[in-house]
Amino acid sequence: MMSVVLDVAGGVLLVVGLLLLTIALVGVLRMPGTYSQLHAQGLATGPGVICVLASSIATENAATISYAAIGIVFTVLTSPVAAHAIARAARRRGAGGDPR
Amino acid sequence: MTALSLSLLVPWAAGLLLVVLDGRRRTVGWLGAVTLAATIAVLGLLAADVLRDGAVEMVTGGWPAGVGIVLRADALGVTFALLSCIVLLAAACAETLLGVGQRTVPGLLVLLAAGLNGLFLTGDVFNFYVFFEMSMIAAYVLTGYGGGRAQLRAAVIFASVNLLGSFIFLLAVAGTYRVTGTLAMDDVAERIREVPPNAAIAVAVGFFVAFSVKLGLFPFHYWLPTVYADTRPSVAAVLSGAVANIGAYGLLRFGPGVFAEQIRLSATVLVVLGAASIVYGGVLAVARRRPAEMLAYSAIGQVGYVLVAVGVGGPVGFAAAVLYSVVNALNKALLFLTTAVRGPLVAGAFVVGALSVAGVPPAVGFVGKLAVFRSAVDAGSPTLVVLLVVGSALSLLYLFLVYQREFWAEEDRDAVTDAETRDTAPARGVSRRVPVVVLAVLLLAGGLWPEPLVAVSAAAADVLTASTNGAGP
Amino acid sequence: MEGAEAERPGSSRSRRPDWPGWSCCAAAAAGFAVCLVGWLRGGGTLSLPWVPSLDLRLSFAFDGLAALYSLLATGVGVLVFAYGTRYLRQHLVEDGRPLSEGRRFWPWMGLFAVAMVGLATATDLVLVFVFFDLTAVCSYFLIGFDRERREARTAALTALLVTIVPAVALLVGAVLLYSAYGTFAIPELVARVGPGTTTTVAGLLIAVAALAKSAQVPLHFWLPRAMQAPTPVSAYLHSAAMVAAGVLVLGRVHPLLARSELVLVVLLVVGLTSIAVGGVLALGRDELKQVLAYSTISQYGYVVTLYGMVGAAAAGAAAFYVVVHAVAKSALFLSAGAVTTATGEDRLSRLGGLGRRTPVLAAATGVAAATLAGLPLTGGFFSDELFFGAAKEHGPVLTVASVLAAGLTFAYIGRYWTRLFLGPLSTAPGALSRVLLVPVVVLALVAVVIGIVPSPITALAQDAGAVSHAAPVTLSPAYHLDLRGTNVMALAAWALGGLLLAAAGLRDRASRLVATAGDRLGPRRAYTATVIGLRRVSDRLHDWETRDLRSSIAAVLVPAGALAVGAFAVTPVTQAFAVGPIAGTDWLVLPLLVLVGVATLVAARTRERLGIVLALAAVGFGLAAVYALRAAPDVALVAVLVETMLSLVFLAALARLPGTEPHREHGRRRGQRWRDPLVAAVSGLGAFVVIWGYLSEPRETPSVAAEQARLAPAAHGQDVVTVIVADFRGLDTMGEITVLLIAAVGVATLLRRGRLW
Amino acid sequence: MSGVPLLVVVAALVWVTVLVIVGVLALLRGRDVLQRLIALDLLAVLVVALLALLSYLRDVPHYLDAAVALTLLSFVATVAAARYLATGGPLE
Amino acid sequence: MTLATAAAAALLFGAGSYLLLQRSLVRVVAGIALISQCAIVTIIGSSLSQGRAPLDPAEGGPLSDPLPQALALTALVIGMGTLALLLALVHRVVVAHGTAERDELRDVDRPGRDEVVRQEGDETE
Amino acid sequence: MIGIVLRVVVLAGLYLLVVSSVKLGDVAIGLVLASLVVAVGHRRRAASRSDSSTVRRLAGVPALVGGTLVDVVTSSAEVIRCCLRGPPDPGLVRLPTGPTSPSSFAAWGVRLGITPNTVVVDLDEERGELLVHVLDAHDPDGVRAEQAAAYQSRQRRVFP
Amino acid sequence: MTDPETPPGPTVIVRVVARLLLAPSVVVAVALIVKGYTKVGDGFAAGMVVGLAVALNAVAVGAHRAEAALPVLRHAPHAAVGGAFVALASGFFPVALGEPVFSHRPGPDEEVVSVGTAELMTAVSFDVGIFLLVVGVVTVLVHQLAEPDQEPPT
Ligand code: NA
Ligand code: NA
Repeated sequence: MMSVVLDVAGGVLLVVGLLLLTIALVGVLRMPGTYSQLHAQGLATGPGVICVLASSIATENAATISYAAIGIVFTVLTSPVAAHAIARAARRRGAGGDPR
Repeated sequence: MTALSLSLLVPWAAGLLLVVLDGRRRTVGWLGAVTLAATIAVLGLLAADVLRDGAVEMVTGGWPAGVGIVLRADALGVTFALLSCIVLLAAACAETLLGVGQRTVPGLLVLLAAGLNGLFLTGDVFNFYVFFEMSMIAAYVLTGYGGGRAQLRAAVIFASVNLLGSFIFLLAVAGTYRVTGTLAMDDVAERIREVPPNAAIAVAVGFFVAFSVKLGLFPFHYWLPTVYADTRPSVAAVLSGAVANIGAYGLLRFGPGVFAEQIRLSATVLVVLGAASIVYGGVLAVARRRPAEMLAYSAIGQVGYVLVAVGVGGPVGFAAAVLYSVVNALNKALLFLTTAVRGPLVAGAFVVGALSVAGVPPAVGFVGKLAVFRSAVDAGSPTLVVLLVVGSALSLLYLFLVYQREFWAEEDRDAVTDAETRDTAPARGVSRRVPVVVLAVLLLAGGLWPEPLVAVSAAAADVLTASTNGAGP
Repeated sequence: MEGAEAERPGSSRSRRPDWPGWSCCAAAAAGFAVCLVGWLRGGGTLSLPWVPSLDLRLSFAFDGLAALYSLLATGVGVLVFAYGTRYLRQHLVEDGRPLSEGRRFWPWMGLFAVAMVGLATATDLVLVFVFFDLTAVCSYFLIGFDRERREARTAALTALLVTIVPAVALLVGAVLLYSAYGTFAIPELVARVGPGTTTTVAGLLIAVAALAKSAQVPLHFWLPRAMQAPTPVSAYLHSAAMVAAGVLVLGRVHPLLARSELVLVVLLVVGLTSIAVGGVLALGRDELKQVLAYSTISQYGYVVTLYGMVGAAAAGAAAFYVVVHAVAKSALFLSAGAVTTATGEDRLSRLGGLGRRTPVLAAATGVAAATLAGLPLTGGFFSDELFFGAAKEHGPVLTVASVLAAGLTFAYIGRYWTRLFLGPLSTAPGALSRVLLVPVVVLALVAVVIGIVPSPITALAQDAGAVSHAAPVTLSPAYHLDLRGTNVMALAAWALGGLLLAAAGLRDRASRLVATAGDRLGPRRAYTATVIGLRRVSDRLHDWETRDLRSSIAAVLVPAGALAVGAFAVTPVTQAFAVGPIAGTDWLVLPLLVLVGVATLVAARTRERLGIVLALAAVGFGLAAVYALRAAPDVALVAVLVETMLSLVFLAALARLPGTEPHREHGRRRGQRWRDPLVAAVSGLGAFVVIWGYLSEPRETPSVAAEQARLAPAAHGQDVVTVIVADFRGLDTMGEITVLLIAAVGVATLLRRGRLW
Repeated sequence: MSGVPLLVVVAALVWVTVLVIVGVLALLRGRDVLQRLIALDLLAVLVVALLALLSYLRDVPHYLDAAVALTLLSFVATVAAARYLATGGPLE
Repeated sequence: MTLATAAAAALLFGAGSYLLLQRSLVRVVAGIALISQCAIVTIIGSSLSQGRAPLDPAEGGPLSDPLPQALALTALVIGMGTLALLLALVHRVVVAHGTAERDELRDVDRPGRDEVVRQEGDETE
Repeated sequence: MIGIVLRVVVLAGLYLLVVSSVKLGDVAIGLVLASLVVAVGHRRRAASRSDSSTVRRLAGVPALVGGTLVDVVTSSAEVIRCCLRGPPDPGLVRLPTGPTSPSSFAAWGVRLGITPNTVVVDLDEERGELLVHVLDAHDPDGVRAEQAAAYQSRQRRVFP
Repeated sequence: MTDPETPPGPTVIVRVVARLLLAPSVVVAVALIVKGYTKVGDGFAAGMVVGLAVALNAVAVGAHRAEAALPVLRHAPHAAVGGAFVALASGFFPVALGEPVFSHRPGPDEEVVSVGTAELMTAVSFDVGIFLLVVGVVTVLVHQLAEPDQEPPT
């Protein structure tokens, strides 16, 4: 029972994660300005990849899940920093805004 | 076995220590020299073992050969290791006597010795690559020694071109493993016979290109004159007398030693390339005014003899190749070192070196030339003999042109001295000339009593012919 | 030279005797005595192992030939060295050079004498080569003694090249004989060698070396140039020793040469030509030593001709001739030096009438000249007689030629002596040191003694000829007051010579004609043109060879690609290349490889520096994914880390580079725009052929990796890769981290002068 | 992988690979360096996803080591590049 | 897979070569980097077997060839070291020569040949 | 003190996660290692907070995590919309945080960063101000109010 | 808000996160060594993880300030050389016993003492040496690249 729940949850998380990654990619390709692209990118580097990593629960492999958990923690810490650094560089270069 | 391990350990451990000490201090410089001398002593013991009982072999970790890395000291490897360490010792002494100008030089020289020893004493293809890189990276740094514009330019060119060569070598190593499933040279030599020709030749081409680049053979030589001419004399001595040995040794070890069949098939190509090197290097050296540049082109020409001898093959050819490599390394080391110092003793040393390069007795070079002529006559090619004669005529011409200009007509020379490369006036202290004089005496002694050298090179050639015959049907 | 302790001309110390010179002289005298005793005792042989691996031995034989040349070298050496002690001092003083420069002179003179004796006694071909070259090396430094003068340097270099390069032919000939007969020892070769192509070729090669050394046409031109040397050098090297070394070698290996008709013909032709060319040119020279130099060429032509004739008479005559010529010619050289020292002039045109002022010198020189001309009561008469006798045996052509030759000699040496000592005084001579005079007189006396009592020399020549002829030789020179053939030939020669001496106009015109022709077409011009042309070609090639980094790289890539493609072309292609199976995750690897390819192209095309770094990172991350898909998690992990580090290092280094990337490759010719892509394409193609070639032929089994996987548990590890890295191939890893450390040290060396912190 | 059908994981892998290709297009299309930097960051995330999926597929955790390393440290390069763009030197 | 690996490696090599031929030293370094990647891809491509990651060989079943992986690790590290050194070298060169373009590095302060020949005369004539 | 213990435990846990083992030996090594690392890092810290405050902050963590998770979900939905339709009115908004500690700033940054609808462009530590890019900036005051509320409800207890 | 034109100092966000990641990096690295012999990871990877964490700090606050904040970094050269010697000793100690180099202890048939996952053997000490060396080298590289001498050496 537990296993089925985990499987379903994992499957859903996987699909959602992939969807987020896909949409994010579309967004990066479509968004006009650097800042806006960063929003789209945040969708992938944050929720997207977290979902994919979280889907590891379906494997019921303790080692895999623990690694995925570490990955999630580090992602939460690092992806905002990367986006922030890019945004800041964009501002310095006056290249961040959306072309209107 | 212990001697084999120690020949790696001594320079390795000492080098790691020295490289972080301030090499500009005289003590550190002499420590480096002492380490190199100790390494030579260990290698001497090893050589005695090898000549007495045959090759000394060891597999790392005591694992089966191939699983662990095979280290093997045979006559060929030990000869080159000793040779390189002697050249390094001479350079280290010369630098220390002149005053080391850069912290890391003694340590790098010692680490270079460690890398070269490993390279000459390994029986494993990939391990060869690792030691090759270890030696080369030390050499890259040394090339920039001095830090002047010319040296830095030389270092960039040297590093870029040789890195390219290294990666080509690595590609060939990958191919070796792919087609033979092993990295131990003996097994590779055995299994390569069953490999279809297209694959085997492809791998062999990779090795050949890599070593030719290292050796500066025509037409892979473009990098060489700039580098040898612009770097410091002692570094040029190291590059031409120790580092270039990698190319000669590699050609011998991987050619007849591993790719025996392929080398037989491409004998003509080798001889043609060798002859082209001889003529091209010789002709270009003739009109060079800077001694270092002349020596650089001379180096291109001289390695041609080695290639010709390898191409001719057989016991005589291989022995000649080994002998000539040894002689050439010592010649070049001596001659490059003379460009840093002046005085009548240095002039004498230069003459000895020049005679040796031209193959004129009583310097040892004539033994090398005799060996090469023997192999050419064995090959039965009058053209080749003529080319060799032309080569020695050219070497005589360019060496003595420069000799006269440098040591006889001093007032002519100073007008065009290149201040960039000779960043300090040639040193005049007597003690500073000791390394060149010792090397010159060595060359003379070798010419007067060549038996040890000839015997060793014959033993080294035996190693190769044995593997060639072993590889035959 | 450091001038600190240099002796200045006129200083009190300059009165000190020239110890090095005198000790050379004493040594030569001792050597002469030893050689004499040795010869009288019947000689002997000595053979020691030298290089057993190459079958080289230190084989010496003190036979007749050795005795003759050793006695000559030491005997003439005594006199020349004695002369030199005085001459050199005066020479240096005149040039305003410190006397200490004499230190560069005597060692070479002494060594030269030793080398000459060694050459005379050596009976191993390689040993002969060694001494042969040793004499050349000594002569180089002696000719170039006045090294501040460009002419001296040029002369030294020419002599070195023209004698040493042909000497290589001797070595090649020796090697050729060795490969055919298995020995370098001349006696054994003489026993073993039969006629044949090898013999002919080897003989020709050895002859080339010998003829060049003996200054025979067409390799004679170094000798007149070598007159730049101080007079004692000329008197020694260019009459009795160095030049004699060539004919010595001919005499030594003559039994081998005699086995080839072709070699003998060559010797005859060269010898006769040299007689003629040397003689005619000597007729017109103005400089004293030049006359003598051309005379030497001509005179050794006699000897070479004799060796070309074969036979007991010729062999003996050659030996006899060498002795007599050496005595006379060294006397003449010494006298020329004395004249120049006394007058400060070295040209016939500015000299004359010295006979009355220096009667002793004139007389002694006259005896020497007469010896050369073959007049009775001098040794020359007998040497000519033997020459004529040998020529007579070989038919009318040689008979006529020998007479013409002797006539020529009579003429030019007559011109020389008469111009110098007769007629009105041109330049008054200063005082002449006795040390400069005595050796000339002694040599003249020797010539006269030989002319009266030829038997000792005859005995010596017989012994020497026996070696060359490989059979006993009997000579019986004597005065016969009858009209036998040799006497008639001598008379004819003198008459001819007298005629030439009288007909100054014809003589000079002929000489000038030959000289001009020689200058235009001669070997000297060819030599000079060759050297100049060589240097021009060298410069041209050097200019063409742009040795920047780009060409250096292209010079690796293009030949490498060509070799690879060539190897591809010569090996079978059918079924040699495999597409390879694609299974499982390979399908994911393919698109990733496409990604890597695209990123690679971006890296190649991007102009912006950061863009390059980003593209490289994309390549790296893409490849890390590939490694993961190929089941290499360890590699994937390290690849990710290394790629990150490299990006960082790249950025840090880029941050400090000035300027931006060039947007276009400016200033390049149109053809060059395609060069880089073309070279890249060639090398890429080569890499493709090579890599695909070997990837298509995987080794089936066994591979060491399987063995490693089997043994990994024994090494207490589960991750085979780590076990390999830390245990099986730990030595590789040790090397690898050493590379890393050296790289850090190198970076420190470059950026912070080697301080790691 | 025990529960989620293998097919789903394989399909996911294929999909992520497709996304990687698109990511490269983004890298190519980027108008300026910043946008390429964003694309590269995205690419790193896609590789993380790929490695995770590979681990699920093979049911071993090994490939997640590289993924964790990527999440932990690959942004060092991004931050450094951004600082390079902002100040000209990542280490000052 | 053989062909694909070879093609990718060759592309890396070719592009690397192209960069090596460029004037900018930065691109030269990039070229070396690409060529080192080519070598590593080829090493991994030289694996003689495909299967599980070579962890715990006792488990049974086909294993991916561990040896090329170990070689690739070593090569990666060596490549990183050499590239770092090369970058530092380029940096120094640029500081010393004041340019990142190597064409301008040619022939540092050397007398032209004509000048040399004029002073020389000729030792051989 | 609790803070230190907490840190040690977290690090030891991380170690155990990475080695994927809870063997006694591993736990021991993990604890020793974590203590060592914390000790080396701690030596330079200034006064650490009191235990009671640490407990109080810990109690706020679930709210922070949960709330942020909710934020992530809702903001993701917004960003998805924008990705597919284009951003309505993107722009920069100044967000006052008040003078606050570095760790609080970092928490702000991470919290805003992990929700995809906000990008922290720049910040001013002295004035306590963040410059944030949002996709819909037609009502900057609304954005400010929203973020202030989020700060109050989730972050303030943990990172004041 | 800082003016875009003024050179920005390190951002507090980057600074704090970089600092925060340091300890976990060390822990992860040690874990990589410990499990290296059985699972993914080895001394090199471990060293790179720590090295990159150090580099991240240098990027976040500038190399100079990072080194001031972490005085341990000053020992990077010692770590590099010491690590090299540890590795060299681990590989070459068998020379003293007359055995081939890299004959690790415990040998093939001997028992290994383990503490949890960690195995006590010279192969692992070799890895530790590599770890130290890599950390040292990376730190030194960052230090060098951060402030090179600009004037040419004489
Ligand atoms: Na965000
Ligand atoms: Na591992």
